[in-house]
Amino acid sequence: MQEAMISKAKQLLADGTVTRVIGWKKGEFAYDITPAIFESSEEIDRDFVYDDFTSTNVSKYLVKESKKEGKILAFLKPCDTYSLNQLTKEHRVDRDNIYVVGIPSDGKLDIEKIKAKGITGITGVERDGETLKISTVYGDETMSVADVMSNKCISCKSKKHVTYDELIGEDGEVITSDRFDMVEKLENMTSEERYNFWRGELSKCIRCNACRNVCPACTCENCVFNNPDSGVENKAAADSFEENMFHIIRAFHVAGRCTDCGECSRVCPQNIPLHLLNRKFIKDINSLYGEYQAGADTTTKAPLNDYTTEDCEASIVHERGVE
Amino acid sequence: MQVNDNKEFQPLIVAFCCNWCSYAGADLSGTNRLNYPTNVKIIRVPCSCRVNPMFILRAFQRGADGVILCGCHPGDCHYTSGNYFTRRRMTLLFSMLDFLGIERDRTRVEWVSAAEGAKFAATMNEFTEAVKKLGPNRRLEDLRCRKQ
Amino acid sequence: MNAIDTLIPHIGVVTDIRQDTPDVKTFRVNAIQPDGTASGKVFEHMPGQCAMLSIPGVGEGMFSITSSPTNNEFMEFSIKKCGCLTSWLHAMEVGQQITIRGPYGNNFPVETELKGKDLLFIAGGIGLAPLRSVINYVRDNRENYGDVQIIYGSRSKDDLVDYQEIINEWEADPNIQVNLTIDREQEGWDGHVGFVPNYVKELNPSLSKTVLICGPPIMIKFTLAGLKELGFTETQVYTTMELRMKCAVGKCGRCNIGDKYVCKDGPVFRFDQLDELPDEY
Amino acid sequence: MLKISVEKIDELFKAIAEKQTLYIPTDREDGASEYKKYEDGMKLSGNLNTLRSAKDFFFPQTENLADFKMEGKKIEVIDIREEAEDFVVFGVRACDARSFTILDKVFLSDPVDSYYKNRRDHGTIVTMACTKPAETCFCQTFGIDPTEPEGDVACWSDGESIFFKANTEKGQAFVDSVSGLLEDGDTTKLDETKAKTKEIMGKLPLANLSTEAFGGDKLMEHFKSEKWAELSESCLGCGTCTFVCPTCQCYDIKDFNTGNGIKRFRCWDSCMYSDFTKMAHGNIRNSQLERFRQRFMHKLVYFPSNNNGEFGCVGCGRCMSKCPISMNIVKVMKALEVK
Repeated sequence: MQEAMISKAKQLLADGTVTRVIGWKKGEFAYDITPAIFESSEEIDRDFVYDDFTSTNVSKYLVKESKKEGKILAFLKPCDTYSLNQLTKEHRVDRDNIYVVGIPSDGKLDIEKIKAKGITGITGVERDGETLKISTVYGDETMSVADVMSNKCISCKSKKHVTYDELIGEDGEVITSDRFDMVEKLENMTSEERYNFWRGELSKCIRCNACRNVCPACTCENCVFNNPDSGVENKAAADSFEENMFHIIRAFHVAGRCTDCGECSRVCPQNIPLHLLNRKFIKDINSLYGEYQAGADTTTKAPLNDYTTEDCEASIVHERGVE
Repeated sequence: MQVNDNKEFQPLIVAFCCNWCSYAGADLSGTNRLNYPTNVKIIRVPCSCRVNPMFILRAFQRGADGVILCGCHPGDCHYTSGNYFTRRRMTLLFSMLDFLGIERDRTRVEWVSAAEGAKFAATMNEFTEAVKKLGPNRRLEDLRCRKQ
Repeated sequence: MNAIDTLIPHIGVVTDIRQDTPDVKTFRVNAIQPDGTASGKVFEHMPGQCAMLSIPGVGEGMFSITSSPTNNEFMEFSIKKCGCLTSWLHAMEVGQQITIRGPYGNNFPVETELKGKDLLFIAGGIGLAPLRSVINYVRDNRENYGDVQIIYGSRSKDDLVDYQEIINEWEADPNIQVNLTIDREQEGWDGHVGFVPNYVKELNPSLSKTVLICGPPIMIKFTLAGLKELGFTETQVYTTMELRMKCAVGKCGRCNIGDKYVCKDGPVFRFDQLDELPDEY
Repeated sequence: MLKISVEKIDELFKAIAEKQTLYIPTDREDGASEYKKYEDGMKLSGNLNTLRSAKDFFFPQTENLADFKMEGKKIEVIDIREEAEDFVVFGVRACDARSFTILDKVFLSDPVDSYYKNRRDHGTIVTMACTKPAETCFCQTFGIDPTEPEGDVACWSDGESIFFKANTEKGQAFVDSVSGLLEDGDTTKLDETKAKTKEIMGKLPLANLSTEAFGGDKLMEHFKSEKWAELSESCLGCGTCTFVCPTCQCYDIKDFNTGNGIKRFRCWDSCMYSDFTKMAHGNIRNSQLERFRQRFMHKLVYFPSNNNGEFGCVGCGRCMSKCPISMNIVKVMKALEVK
């Protein structure tokens, strides 16, 4: 795949279709991949990489990059295309200035999961079908790929590209996933159990803002939490209330716009399952206002910008589920 | 102002009332000499859809034990459709608060027209009772704001 | 715990407020004595040093102390209204208490390098505030210094800070040459009209002078270029800087220009020192 | 050397916890480890590093500085400082132990930060030598030997026993207080363990990383480097690197109006944030490039310039594993050192 992408990028650069390429760049180790902009085929030959660790969603960079001079080539995985489509819908990117090449993704790996198995001193990772060979300074290890698949890929919602100018390989299908299982499990707990669960998770938050800054739906020029005039500006949660507040409001602000790309949970240094908050909103929207997938198209109205006179009353919250 | 019996817990209720219907409804309940608890603090808003989720959370932070949002009946919004948006927003927000384990009876949306003074008083009495049963808000409070 | 910590402020009380220009007020601050009366200074300082003033709940900010150390009765701060905290300060009434901590930073080297020198002060707008402290210090120790010249410019006559003091005391002082200028023609103004950098060039001050300059960054930039054209060297020119500060003691990590902290190593810099630092201000 | 057998470590923890608060690194469900207050039955983590560094004990993410009561035009300052209780932090790695030397240079230099000093005076740091360094480790670049950690008390494990050596008076007092549980032991196996670790240190991918190209005298050269644009282009501007860093010490001071008084508190701040240097009249570091450059220049150039050549990094590798886009100080150093 990587070779096909490199030759495609070089071809599009050479024939002048694009002036820049956004992709991923090799790091120090086998897994520390950084998103990068390439401007020449030399740079691409030297650093371009597409492998099991290129999980970063590069759509958000296109907000800035698409406004620069010259067309940019973006290699997007199926889930990334949803983000781009949503950004296009919200007029945050200049879609005409982006050349999207859809690339398939058979699931990315999570280095944290590998390390959590006690493996350290990693010098190389090699994938052979469904097994993973890891060489370390302490000797070699093998494990199953499924064991260390990143969470966002385990609950993949679609292998289909919703926007592209060109595809490499075959397009996939929207798939039924079990992504709402955990939300449902929590819904079936008692209110106190839920409270304890979330207190345990959210109290880990260090307010690094990685979830917000990586989120393709969070593209405000100035976030309420950065704006001293908003009255809620804060840099660190000085009280448990502020931990709750930040995550509730953030999830609410992206409700109906979140494509469930899973980046928030991937980047959280404290491994807080933040995607569950977003999924809760998605699940509620689906069940109360009809099935809706943000980013699936660029025309439909977002559920929170819309209403029907027959909508349910807020009291539905009090009537259903577990107290 | 506040008559606080030390033995019995008196919840602090914040009621966001829309200017056109519910606030007038509250007024009417007053002129009709209907009783509702003194611990209900009314905040007048131009339309129920002016209420941002942050308002609700901030009320809890500052010591509210329950927050109720009152607006015109669906279809009667002074601005045609404001309360329809409110309805979706608050449904989702309350559902999220419930998901985080905040007691669901601390929040409510009620439609009160300018003519429904009696409904306003009854709603406030009922809501206050419901919150009183739950006790003080502990799950969504800011410890720094707790009165010493 | 009884260890002194600089982050815990003193209380000062505002005993006089003077409206200098439409957006600048000068506040007189006194210490509170054990018997509750307001008199004297909260602490001693040197010309050019700053203090952190704050209204709890609103914010804290670094302000240069406008009054001269030789004034033993009170401290003064000339503050321009431009943000949240300064708006609050402008809304204060006499008798309001504020928190104050300091003094912070270095000072103009009035007791060392500037001693015996001919001095040229160049200020623009609110930039007079930190220089006023030096000017009055020099006036009170006149025998230690040579010629004193002040070139001060502002947008209009109404925007000249401390105008009354300038006319009544500085201009009346035969040992001081004062040159005022405003940006645009104005009724009732028969003085010079024009920007400060050009006026400096017109006046063509003697190269023997040591220059102290403060004003908007753009004015400093062009004035410095003008001075260089006239033949001044960077080692002759001092300025004072301002960046966002929180701790004022070189620990909170934001007011640095290169490896120098403005709050601790500054705010007074000589231009040859700034030359060795990145252009980040 | 004094030692205790690994099986009896719980007894030791219990004995310490009886006298003062004890914090040990312990594993979480997700595989990461974090410091927790010791309670009976808690197990010492086998991980190399905790997710958050040990600086939290001395410089917490938020702390109250003072309270104010406002009444009419009057302001009352309430000094809320209290003498800290004695506590022990067990199992600090060599890199984190060095971070205190760096933090001390900031907080204990004149004027002394009494909040930090208070905790520093009352905290005993018990370090633990590393035996299984990770690929992200580069403490040796900064002259740290992970087999000879600093700290009030240094500990080593050879798999069977844990050995203790006091480095300071405070450390000696600590060792004396638990000496009943310790016995004299032979260090032959320990010396082998150390040698093995040292051998692995040499094999690590970052073993040859050097600080030669950095230091206070390289200010303008690095500041003006053209590489910053490329290095910073993918930076998200989040604060992950600063908040997991054991040496980052920038803070903000804020006021919170509780409705019945004002609390002035300080909290960690990050030079990566857009409002870090924002003033009423503008911002001196408007682009992410400038903010990104500030962070690395501070660690590699400004800090050594002000502190006799000591770098502001200890090579713990946390930023390397936690950065959402895997941009980190090693990549910056490698890019800048190429002329």
